[in-house]
Amino acid sequence: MADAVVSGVGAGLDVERVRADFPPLGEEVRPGVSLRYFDSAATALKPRSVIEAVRECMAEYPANVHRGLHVLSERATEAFEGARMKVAAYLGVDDPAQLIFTRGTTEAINLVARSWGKLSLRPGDAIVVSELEHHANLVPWQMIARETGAELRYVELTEELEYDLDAFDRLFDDGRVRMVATTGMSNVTGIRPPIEEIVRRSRERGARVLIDAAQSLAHERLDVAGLGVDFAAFSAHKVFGPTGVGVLYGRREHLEAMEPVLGGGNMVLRVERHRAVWNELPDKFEAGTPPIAEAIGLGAAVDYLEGLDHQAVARHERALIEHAHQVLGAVEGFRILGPRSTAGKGPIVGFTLDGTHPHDLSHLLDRSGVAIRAGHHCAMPLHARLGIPASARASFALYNTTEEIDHLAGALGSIKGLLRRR
Amino acid sequence: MADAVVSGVGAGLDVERVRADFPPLGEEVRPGVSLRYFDSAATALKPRSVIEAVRECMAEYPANVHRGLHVLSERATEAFEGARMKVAAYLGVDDPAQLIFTRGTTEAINLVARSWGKLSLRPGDAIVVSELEHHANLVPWQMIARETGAELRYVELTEELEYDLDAFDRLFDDGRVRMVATTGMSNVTGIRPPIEEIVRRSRERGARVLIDAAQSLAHERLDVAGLGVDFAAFSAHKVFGPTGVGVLYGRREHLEAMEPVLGGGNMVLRVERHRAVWNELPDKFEAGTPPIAEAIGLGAAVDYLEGLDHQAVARHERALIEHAHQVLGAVEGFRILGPRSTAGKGPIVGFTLDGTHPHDLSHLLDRSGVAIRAGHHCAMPLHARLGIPASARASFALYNTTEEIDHLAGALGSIKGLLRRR
Amino acid sequence: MDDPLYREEILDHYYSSPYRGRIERPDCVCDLENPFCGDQIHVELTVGDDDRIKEIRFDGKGCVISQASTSVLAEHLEGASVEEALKLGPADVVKLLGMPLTPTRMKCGLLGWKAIQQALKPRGAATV
Amino acid sequence: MDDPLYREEILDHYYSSPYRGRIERPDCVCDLENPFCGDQIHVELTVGDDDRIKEIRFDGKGCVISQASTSVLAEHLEGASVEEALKLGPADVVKLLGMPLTPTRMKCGLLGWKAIQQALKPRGAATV
Ligand SMILES: Cc1ncc(COP(=O)(O)O)c(C=O)c1O
Ligand SMILES: Cc1ncc(COP(=O)(O)O)c(C=O)c1O
Repeated sequence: MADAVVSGVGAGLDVERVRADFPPLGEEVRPGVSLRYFDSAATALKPRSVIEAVRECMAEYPANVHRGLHVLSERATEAFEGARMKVAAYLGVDDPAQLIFTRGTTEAINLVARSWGKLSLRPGDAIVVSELEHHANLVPWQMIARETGAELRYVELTEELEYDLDAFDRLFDDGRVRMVATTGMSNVTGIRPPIEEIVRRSRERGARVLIDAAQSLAHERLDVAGLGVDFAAFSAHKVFGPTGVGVLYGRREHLEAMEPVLGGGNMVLRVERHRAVWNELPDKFEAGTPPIAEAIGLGAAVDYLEGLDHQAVARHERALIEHAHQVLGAVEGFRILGPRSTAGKGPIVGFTLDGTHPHDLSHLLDRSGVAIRAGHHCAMPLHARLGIPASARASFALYNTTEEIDHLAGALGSIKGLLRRR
Repeated sequence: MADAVVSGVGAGLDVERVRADFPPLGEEVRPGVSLRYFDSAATALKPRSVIEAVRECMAEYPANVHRGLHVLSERATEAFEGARMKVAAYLGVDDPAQLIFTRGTTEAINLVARSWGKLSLRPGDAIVVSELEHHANLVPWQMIARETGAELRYVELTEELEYDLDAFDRLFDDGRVRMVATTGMSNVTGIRPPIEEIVRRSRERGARVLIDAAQSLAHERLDVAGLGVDFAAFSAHKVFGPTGVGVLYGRREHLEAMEPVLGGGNMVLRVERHRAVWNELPDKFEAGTPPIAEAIGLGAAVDYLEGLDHQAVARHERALIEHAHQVLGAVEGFRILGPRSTAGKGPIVGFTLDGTHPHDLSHLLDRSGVAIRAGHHCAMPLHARLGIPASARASFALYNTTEEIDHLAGALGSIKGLLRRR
Repeated sequence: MDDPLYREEILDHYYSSPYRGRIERPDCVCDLENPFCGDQIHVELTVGDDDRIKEIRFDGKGCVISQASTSVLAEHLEGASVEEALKLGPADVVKLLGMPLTPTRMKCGLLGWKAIQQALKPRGAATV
Repeated sequence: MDDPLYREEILDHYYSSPYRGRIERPDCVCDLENPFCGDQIHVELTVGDDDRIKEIRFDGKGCVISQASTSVLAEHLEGASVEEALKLGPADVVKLLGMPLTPTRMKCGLLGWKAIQQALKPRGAATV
């Protein structure tokens, strides 16, 4: 299936063939109204191969993994550990034991904040985040900061809402920064912080770096080893995989030093009445029955990603975001959050429409089959900075088309008329 | 589908119709060898309706829940919250907000140990568990005991490996017990501790009670409200649902007093730069994107359970365990772990076969399509008490038959021959 | 794309509600916020000696549904007894709006209702 | 139900291995345990001045695979150089057993191999 969309370097993406892989596209959401899905930043649609991988596991080898000696369990174990190896290959990690299956990005970041944080943070130490972050990359740090006496510092954005490397540098002046946790892509504005620079400067100054790749990974590979990050986290459901599973990457040296957060089966080598000996990586951090069918589905999602011509996808998504800025920007009263330039941003448009509340907007767009998000998108500090309580967001993925964006623009235009004061 | 197996009170279970609901039954695991699945205590098979519910969500409404205003998101939210209501009804809980979706039993117990434990345990306080417990109901308590200075106490089993209520009572002599955490059914011996008595006596003495219902819930309803337990935990995958999701029940008063363990999206009402305000129940404990398709699949599993004639299922499972004790017990060298009587135990047979290591046993049984487990079954303290490092386990569910058990008995007999010293 | 929820009558309540404003000396007030979208509602009421609501005014920012439903409610409740007002449930609000609401929109539609309930609660405490 | 892994030759290694036993004055020893099944292996070796393994003996409890594979390895390695022994990898053990192992069984099949490796490691440290 993935083969179908590899059309050779230089060729365009065959979007119609891609669309055929994602079942709800082309379906009617209500009679006569077909779906236009612009909510991939909340969760991506799933290709048939992922849905089939989950079904196959549930129907053909619904066994528990680890230490089962019967054929169903061996098959489940191989598929489950095979998924870990696929993720490792995709991220350029050569030791799959450095990848921990979690429920998602949120649990992964909490694991680092709690376990690494408890081990490493002293009163007065600083953790650096940015104004762009999702709550998943803020609240866990607030919690551990309170617990350890560390301090949370924010990289202020520029006037144009870009990541400000000078502001970043200044936070290091007193030499107290121990951790830099940054998103790979804002889920509100699509802005991509300069990850390479952030990683380089942080590590030079002795700080650890965590990349929240939840948004970025659907759009660009993350070269974990090449970048030299300490931790990275993502959720399967945003990279065309199932809900219920995500991944934490951690350098072996950190993961080995860290204490497990959850206790139970599989994470122990031995349990005596009053003490237990932890298992090796990755099991030490995977207590209990893991999300088996879900991890296997993630493996299928990685296969799907591997089968894509990444350059063609990147060109297609670039075309989408440029088109979006152009035709949506031409709608009367449309305001893009963040820079008007599409350079350095992913295919996400956060916006407001003058005189229209994002909720009404989203509600009315839904009447014509258009799915966008409205709200604070779990980024309240960013919205505080923007001075608005809520915004609307259209987010694109490889299966969207410029025609769909034209439809969105048209629909936005008629909403203005619809909500006009009469 | 579930309808098919309701055959009126008093009638027997139509096992063939039940079996038709579970896809891998009747399939060949290798040419000419069909599956005999005796590993339901590790994970239960999934009925078609559960598999279909997961597929439907992934293919037809693969949207994120909570605050999405488009039709796919509304549908996902309704199905997801609908699943919570189904679980509530099944457990006799009238306020669904007291049910937290977790990854499984393990995460659920960790949540209580960490959050309730941190709030409530003081140095010298005692937590009571039994020798029967799964590591999931031991290690989290060891961890919080170490952290808070509390003490972990074990209810010793009787000579016959039964739960000993006198031993239980003695642990309360000094009035330090704050928490009693007990399994509803041993995953090794099938023994069912006297839950009603345990709950009554614990609460009378001012201790909280947590029931680990991971094993018991596939075999008998848990009347959470009727029993008056404080907490209960189970995993979907052991009650015919998907992996990746489980449930914690907690009394509202406890859950409201407890601090969240994971920070991130959805569990907050408001996030400022340096502090956050927690959301209401159940969201306070559900940070990030939850296991959406998985919870919906659990909802379908509960529908399946609701559709069963529970008395007929109970009679069928009783017939299975009695038959198993009889025909397996007749195999030369077969030793049942725990009481020979089937009274008060669930359909689980832990055993050893003289002169045969459980691993070799399981390996060779697999050659004839028989799936059992071998190992310590995440119950090392129980095995230490038994004086053996590992055991074999055959566990049954409503879809097993006495003929299958005969096949197992026959296979065990020939293994003895196969491994005979020549 | 037309939606009967956003019909002229509702938009009138949104853009030019006669109940938007302040009362000189209110008997009870309440401020509420829906943190998910930042919708804010401030309500003020005066209550006569006969325990009937004399006047309701509101102020706030937010989506059409949150603001208009507050105005619709104000219209409905002026002149009603406190007891009647406190008896009003979510289903009644939906009926007044004339359209079913999805679970998410419900949060918008009930913001003003909640504010009025909370404003009146202390007075009706004995009956609730 | 027959399984070539449990053929007569392997069962002989399990029930009556000539390598089961102790050495009076071993040069190196190692104890290992597979906590998942409680399998235990104790190995002892003597090494000559020519850096060749003179004698290997083992003792232990566990499944056929863990015990027999240790015996098979002992047979293979007596007389081999320490260097050769340290070069032996998991794939070679599988070859000696003559049967592929599933991932879970691998842990049983490699227990003796690991014990021998660890027993010899200090001596071969320069080369590893
Ligand atoms: C009694 C008991 N408790 C807890 C667990 C842990 O469940 P899970 O691995 O789904 O978290 C199990 C199953 O492995 C069990 O049998
Ligand atoms: C940038 C970013 N980080 C973290 C998350 C949290 O991911 P999840 O909800 O899957 O844990 C999201 C998505 O909601 C996100 O966009």
